[in-house]
Amino acid sequence: MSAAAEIFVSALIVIGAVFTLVGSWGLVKLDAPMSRLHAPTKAGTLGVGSVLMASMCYAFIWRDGSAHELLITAFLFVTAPVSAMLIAKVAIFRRTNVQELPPPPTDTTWATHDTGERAIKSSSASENRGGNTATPG
Amino acid sequence: MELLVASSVGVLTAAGIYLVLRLRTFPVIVGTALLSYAVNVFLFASGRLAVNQPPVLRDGVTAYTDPLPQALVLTAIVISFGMTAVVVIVALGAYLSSQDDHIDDGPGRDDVGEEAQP
Amino acid sequence: MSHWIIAPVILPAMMAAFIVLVVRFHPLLQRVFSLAGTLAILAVAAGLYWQTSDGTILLYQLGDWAAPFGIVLVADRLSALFVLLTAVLAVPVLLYAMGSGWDMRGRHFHALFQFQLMGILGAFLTGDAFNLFVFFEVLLIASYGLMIHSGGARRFRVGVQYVVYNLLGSTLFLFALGTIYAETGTLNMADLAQRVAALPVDDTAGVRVAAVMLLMVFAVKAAILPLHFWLPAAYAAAPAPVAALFAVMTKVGAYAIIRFFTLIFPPDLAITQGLFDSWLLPAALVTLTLGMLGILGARRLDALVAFAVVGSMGMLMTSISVFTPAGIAAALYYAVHSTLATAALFLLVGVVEDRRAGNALGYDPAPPLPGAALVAGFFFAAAIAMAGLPPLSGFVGKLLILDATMADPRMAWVWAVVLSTSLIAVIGFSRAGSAIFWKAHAPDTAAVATMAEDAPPTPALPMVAIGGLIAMLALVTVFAGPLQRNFAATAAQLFAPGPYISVVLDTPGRTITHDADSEEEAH
Amino acid sequence: MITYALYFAFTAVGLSLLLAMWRLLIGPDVGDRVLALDTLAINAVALIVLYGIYAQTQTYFEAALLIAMLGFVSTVAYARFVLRRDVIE
Amino acid sequence: MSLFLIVALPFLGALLPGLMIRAGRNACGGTTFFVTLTAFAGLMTHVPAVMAGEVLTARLDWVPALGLNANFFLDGLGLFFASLILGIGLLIIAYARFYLSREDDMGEFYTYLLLFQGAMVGIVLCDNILMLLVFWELTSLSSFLLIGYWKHLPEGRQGARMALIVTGMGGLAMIGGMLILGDIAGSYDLSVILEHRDRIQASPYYLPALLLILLGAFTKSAQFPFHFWLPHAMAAPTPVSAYLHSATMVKAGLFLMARLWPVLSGTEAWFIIVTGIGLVTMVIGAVVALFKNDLKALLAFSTVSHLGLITMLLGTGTAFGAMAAVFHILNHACFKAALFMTAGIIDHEAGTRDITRLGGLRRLMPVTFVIAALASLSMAGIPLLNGFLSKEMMLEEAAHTVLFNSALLVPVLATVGALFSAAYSFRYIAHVFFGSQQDNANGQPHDPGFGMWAPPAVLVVLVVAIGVAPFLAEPLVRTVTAAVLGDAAAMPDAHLKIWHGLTPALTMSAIAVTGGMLLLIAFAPLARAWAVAGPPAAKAIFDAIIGAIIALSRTITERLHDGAMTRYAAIFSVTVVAVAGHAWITGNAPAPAREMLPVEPLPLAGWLLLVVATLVLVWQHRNRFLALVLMGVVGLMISVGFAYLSAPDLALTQLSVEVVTVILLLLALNFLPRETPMESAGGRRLRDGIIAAAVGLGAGALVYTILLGDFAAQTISAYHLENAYKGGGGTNVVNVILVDFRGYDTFGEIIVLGIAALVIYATTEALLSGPVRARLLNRPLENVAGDAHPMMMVVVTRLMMPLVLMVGVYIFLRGHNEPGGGFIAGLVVAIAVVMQYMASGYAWASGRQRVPYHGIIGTGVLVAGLTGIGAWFFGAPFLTSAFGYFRIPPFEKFELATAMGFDLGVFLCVVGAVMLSLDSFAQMARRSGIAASEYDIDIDPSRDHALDTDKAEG
Amino acid sequence: MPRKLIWRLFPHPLLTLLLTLVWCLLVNGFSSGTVAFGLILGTVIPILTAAYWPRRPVIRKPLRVLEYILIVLWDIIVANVQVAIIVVFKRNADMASNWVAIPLELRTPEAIAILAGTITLTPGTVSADLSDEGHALLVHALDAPDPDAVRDAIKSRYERRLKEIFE
Ligand code: NA
Ligand code: NA
Repeated sequence: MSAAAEIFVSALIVIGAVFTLVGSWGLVKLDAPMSRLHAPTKAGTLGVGSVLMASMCYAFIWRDGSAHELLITAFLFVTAPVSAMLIAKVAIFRRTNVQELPPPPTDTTWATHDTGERAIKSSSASENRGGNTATPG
Repeated sequence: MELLVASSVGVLTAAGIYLVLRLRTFPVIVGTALLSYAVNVFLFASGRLAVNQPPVLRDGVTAYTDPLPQALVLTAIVISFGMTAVVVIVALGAYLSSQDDHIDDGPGRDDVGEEAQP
Repeated sequence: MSHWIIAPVILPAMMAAFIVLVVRFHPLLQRVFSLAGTLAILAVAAGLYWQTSDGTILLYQLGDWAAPFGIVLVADRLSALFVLLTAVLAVPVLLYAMGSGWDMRGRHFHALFQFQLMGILGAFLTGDAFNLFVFFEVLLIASYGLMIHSGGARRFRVGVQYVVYNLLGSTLFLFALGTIYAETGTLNMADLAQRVAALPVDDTAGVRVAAVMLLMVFAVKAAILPLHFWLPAAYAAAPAPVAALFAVMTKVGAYAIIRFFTLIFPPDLAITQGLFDSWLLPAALVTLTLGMLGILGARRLDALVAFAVVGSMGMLMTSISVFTPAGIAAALYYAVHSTLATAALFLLVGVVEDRRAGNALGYDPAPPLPGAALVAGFFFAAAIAMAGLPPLSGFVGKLLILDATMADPRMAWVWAVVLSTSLIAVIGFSRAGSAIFWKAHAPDTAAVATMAEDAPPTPALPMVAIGGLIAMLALVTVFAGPLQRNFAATAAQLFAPGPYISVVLDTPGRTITHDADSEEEAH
Repeated sequence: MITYALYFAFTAVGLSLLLAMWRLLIGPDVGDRVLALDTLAINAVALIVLYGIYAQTQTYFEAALLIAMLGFVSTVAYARFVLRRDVIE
Repeated sequence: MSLFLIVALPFLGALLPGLMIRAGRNACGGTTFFVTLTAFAGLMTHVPAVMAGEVLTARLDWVPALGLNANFFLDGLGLFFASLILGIGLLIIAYARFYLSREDDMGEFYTYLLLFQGAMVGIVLCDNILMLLVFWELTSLSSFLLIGYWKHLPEGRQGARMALIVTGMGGLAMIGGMLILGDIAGSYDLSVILEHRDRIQASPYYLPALLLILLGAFTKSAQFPFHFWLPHAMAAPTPVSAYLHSATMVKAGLFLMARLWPVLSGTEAWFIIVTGIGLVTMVIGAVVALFKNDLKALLAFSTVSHLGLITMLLGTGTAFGAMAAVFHILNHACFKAALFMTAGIIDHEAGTRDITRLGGLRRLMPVTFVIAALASLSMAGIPLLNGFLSKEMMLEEAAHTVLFNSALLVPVLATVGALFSAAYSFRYIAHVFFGSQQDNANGQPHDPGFGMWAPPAVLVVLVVAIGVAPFLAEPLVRTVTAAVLGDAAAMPDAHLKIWHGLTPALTMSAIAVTGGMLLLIAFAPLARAWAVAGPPAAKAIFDAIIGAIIALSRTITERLHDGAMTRYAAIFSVTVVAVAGHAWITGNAPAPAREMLPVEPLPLAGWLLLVVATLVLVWQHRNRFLALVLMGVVGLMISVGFAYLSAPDLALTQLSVEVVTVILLLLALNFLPRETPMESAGGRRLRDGIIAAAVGLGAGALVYTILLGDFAAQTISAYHLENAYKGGGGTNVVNVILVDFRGYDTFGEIIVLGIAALVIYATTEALLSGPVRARLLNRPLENVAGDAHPMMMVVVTRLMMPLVLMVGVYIFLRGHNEPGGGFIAGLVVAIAVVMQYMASGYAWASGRQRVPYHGIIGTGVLVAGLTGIGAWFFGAPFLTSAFGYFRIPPFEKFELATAMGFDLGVFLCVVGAVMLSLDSFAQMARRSGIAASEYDIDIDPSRDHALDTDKAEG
Repeated sequence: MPRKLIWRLFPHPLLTLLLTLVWCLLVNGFSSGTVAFGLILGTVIPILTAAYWPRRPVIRKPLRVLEYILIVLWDIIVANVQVAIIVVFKRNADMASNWVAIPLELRTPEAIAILAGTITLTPGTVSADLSDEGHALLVHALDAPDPDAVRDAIKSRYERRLKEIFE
């Protein structure tokens, strides 16, 4: 039991470490901005996920158990796509022409490049709908 | 380890001071933020360093890290946060009302914005 | 258990919170509560002063923890004096703010005012070095808000400098406290006194650095050269009542120097010998000179008064830096006097600014001030006091300081600087006063007619407030004898810190009862 | 065995930190820097969790959780700033 | 009448004119007159006693520790001067009633006059030299007000300032002198000091004291080279000139020299200085007076000359000289005050004081002519008038005075002085009352009413009476002289009489009068020569000096305080390093006592990251966004470092604070330039780099030595570790310290935070109510990416916000026992809300938020405070904590501690503060003409789908 | 109406359960007290935050959710290895990065977000942007010589399932 468990936990740790490293390596190695986005958002996530699993298993095997690592894992999995999407939007916004992108099958353009009237109108605060503390006495 | 901490304090302090001596409000604010990092680490170090001895009481543990400097640093962090927030808004006010973010105030930098722009 | 000693801290804090929470939309109620709170503080301060006036040292153990493990408040003669001074100052300043309408020219004046009082009073009362830092920060951050109250480009520009400079000061304070703790393992001031005295002679470098760093922190507050640069522009740009309240803020620095360098690092302590004897007095004299030169060199009345603050702090520090009972006693008298005098001057600046046409605070001719006679009279009185001319308290203070420095080997320097700078101040004040109050345009009738129509009725409350301050100056003058006796006793108490230390450290705190909590083990 | 795995992991994660830092420094665009910072934060989470295993303590769980959470928030803030200039418009 | 009352009466009376002026000018003047009369009468009641040789005293302690007491005494000298002051005061008050015009504020005038009068009486009756200084400076101040009384006259303002500066300077010097004198004598009471002649003259501090006191006396009495203020004081209304600048104030210096004569005179220094200065002053004053065309200027310089004369007499140190001085003080007061009043009458009636424009007034103003002529002739030293008598005594004394080993120097100069004195006196008569009738400005001048000529007439009666019957004045003069001499010298065997025989003095006198007449005859060519070759105007020199001092002050002040914050900060840094470095070097540093922790590779990597990030941040700081990103790295590394060094609470706090800080900075950067331009030159950057390196090195070295050394004694935190659980009910000692042992710190800390938010809010409001508002609303749109509120972000936030709030609650509840607590929880909750803001926009999110942030802050402070106050009801001090363990199924046993209430206050404060700050930034970011989004997601196909469906159905 | 009341009290029954679970994970225990307290919080917090989650979607086939999660997890693990190999061994020049536009049939924001998240988490692809009306998703593929294949894979493997679950 103990040896197998040790191997299992060690493997998880090593896998996690490797994926973490690969994620960061990709970040440095890949030369296209959009490509760089791939490495850390996935490899990194899985890397940390493995480490967290290792921590959990370690706790269940040698201590009184712990599952809260799941929380961090879930957290990372939920947030990583959003981070990636925003960073991708940054890349599109700052680096990419509309022409380089495939046209959207049905609509006019991609949202990041949609700096027309609609984008402005629907996005900024108005005069009279400020915060709840707008004008005290 | 001690050397690492000491040199970090030194580098952060030097960086903070250098930025505080810049001519625009923004780097100065960043400088004060670095200084507060530095001083927080300094204050923390006044209780000496310990690894893997958290200040949380556990059965059978006798060696704890010094909790008092930590409490002091916590207070200091919060206070610096408040101060930073205030200096940010004051600097912003200065910039917005005179269209100039120089921190030095000299002849010719008087109330430019308010008079110039009705 | 008497809770009065903490009232000067809790009362304004709760009052400010209450104002923010409940009456932030009601100007009148804000004023009522703010004034009521301030008057209550005054009453409590008077009570504390009376209680400590027989040499009693009051101790308050926060959280019932004994010193040095918890924080304590200590009211001795010195603390009570400054608490009372602050409260005495706060009332007319607040009245002025209300009467002149300053309090409503921006948001949250009253809350910030109360918080400012809390910070200042807390700093005077605390017996703990780190807690002093906390209250320094409270008073500072409130002062930032008050300084830029109602905004304006000038105030913001100067405000940034004011804030940044004091951030540097606060950072230095933390460095000093870290060093102090690292060297002694304690933060309570009485405990520090004992532990510093017991430090081995072969390990003095750290505590010496801590001592001078603290001195510099307090010197920033007290605006001692070359750490005074934050003050002139900030005080000149601050709204009149705020600048007047700030008159006592510099005294926090002076107070802290007196406290730390009589209690923890007394002048005869071996391990801190030679730290600042050589330069503190010269620095104070240069500060005095520079302040007075500023009075003469200023181009505007607000700058003039701001430099008067610098000068008065130089004078104060001159007396403190000889570190003798007579010097401290003289300094205390001068502190009281200069606080009231500079406050009165700042309020007068406000009146002039509000009433005088044109470049109101410049020395160019302008149409005569409405109600000039009274304003000029008050200015004359306050300027006399500030310049140290008879018959007001400045003269008595100056004599006390000259007398106190008579035994010092550097007496000739002190006297030469004190007396010659007085002359410079006289020249400066007379120039400014005659330019502002005498050198008016021949009033052209049309302008007077329109002014008479346009001018809002000049409110009486500001003049009442200023008159109150002047009257207090007169009282301080008339009762100089009893006051001096009291301050001499205060100085004597400071130079014999045994009772202070034993009251703080020998009073038992709470007894830990949960030790026997049989139901519960730690884990 | 776990100890060796941990040493390996520490080395790898330490290296990852340095790599991410390198990307942060060389950029070239702000997007790369934000991405690098995000990666740094995630690597820091891994590091703290590894340290928790190493030190056999749960004390650092909150730190890891908070770094994960706040790393996300600051990435969003930085990106929003680049995209919209106003972070909370 | 009590001496106190005599001194106090004028001061108390000064309150009346301002009130009485409402009842009319007569009431005002009458009241003032009555006040002075009362004091005068009170003084007179003491005459018999004083003449009998008694000394009356009155004592009142003021600042006994200092020796500053309100002690008064009345002897012959005091009585003499007090009588002069009050007696002439009566005449001046009467005269001024008619002199002042309707435009003048009479109440103000009499107020100042009475203040002055009180101060003068105080000087002469004072028995305490410190108290004397008080009155001394009061005369300077009140004379400042009187000279500047006509505020519209620039000469008045300048003259007032000049008088104040010069006499004020003397007064300040005298403070030093008096303190030294009192220190030597062991008392500040004159009556004591006067008994210590030998001790004082033997003291090494005698000379400094003498010089400082004489500086005071000379400036007040307009002795060369400080004489120049007096003529400029003539801008004052004439009653002031007559009173202050001839009869009383200028005599204060003489009074002081006379008063201190017993202890200060008789030394070589005294003799040379006082006699020499007096002599020079006498001659210069007389010469200049002759060529002045302004009547009052002529009289002013003549006064200077006569004051020099008296000074010279006091300087000789002989009893006879003292007697002559006393007598001349009396005589001069009579004729000079009369002359000033006549000058005022002429000015009043003829509309000018310019002698060249006056002439032939003898016919038009006969009464004035008689008065002026008699007074002038007395001044010239014509027999049968009082001036003659004392001038003879002066010449007699001069004839016997050997200065600088020359027996001729003093007599010759005295004669020259007397000669010019005669010349200008004659000129006053000849060029004003005789000769052709000039334009005389007002056309037909005539004698004034009785009220105006009676006061000088009274004085002239005295002039003649004493001149004819000097024995009348002799008892007074002898009594006064005796008081001056004290025990220092015997009363001289001399008498006041007209004929002393053919003495050298008579010869000198004759030469003077004859020479004076000749000078007047040759006046026209002399005046032309004077105009060409005369000495420069002292005013120009004085103005130049004052101007230079002001310019220097201004230069120093403005150079130093030029608003260069960067230099202020550099000076701060250098000072700190220098002073702390000095303290370090002069102390003893101990040898390292602790073993160092090993350096593991991982911390090394972290350290590398931190250092590199910091250095690159400095290097690249001009790219502000990059700077913030790097700040994020620094903050992250420090947090991880705290975690590594066993400080989980710190790690959590640092981390959350850092994120909120960065968000605040990003919000601010939205309005600021994105780049910092390269402005400072290489040298400047090098300088800053050196300063920064020095400070950094200092800080690093300090912490390194600290880390290598041990605590000298056990730290107080041992107690905290010991008692955190037993006494504070928590196992997280840091948290127990924060909310219990040092809860008071935390109370202050949350207030700092609350204030910060209020300040931010107030600042925003101030900005938005000023001109900035329009600029902000209409600032140009920038090129921003589309899709402000991306769907993914919004959807994830919908899920994350409850989760993060949950984490916040968790961190809050466990803080007491595990890392966490109200502060971090507050930040976490705030960040949850920030996330919502970032996802859906401020307008949409805050529209769903009903709790006012001000309220949250206020509640937080109140909750924390009231939790602390709650202890009062159990008789315990503020913030005394209590805790207990409870068991309510289905929950496990749990702990409730009052500290949690306190922590709740902290939590609320933090949330409120952060939110209010963000709210403020959002207020600023509004733009005009752009409406807020109604939706939380910009692009939402389900919404469009629903709309399409609605349209299709509708 | 009691049903309305229950809806008020438990605006998000699933969220309540999730939060309770999260609480237990945070506390690291599943005792009755923990669960009870978690339930309380899980009830209160959604009420407080209900305003921020308008138009809640209805999950029509809860069981398919599990299936979906398992598929995604498996895809993540398998494809991560592939990406790691690509990153480590493939030269930059040999990579065929491509943009892929994916027309969306999904209309529910939650569903689209899950799809986009899935795309990002599964290796080789990152969701980068939405079209201006929300009817297409822009995806970047790290190494996809054939973009259309990627598009079809995504639509069939993930979007189809999400459509079943949500719409
Ligand atoms: Na700071
Ligand atoms: Na002002």
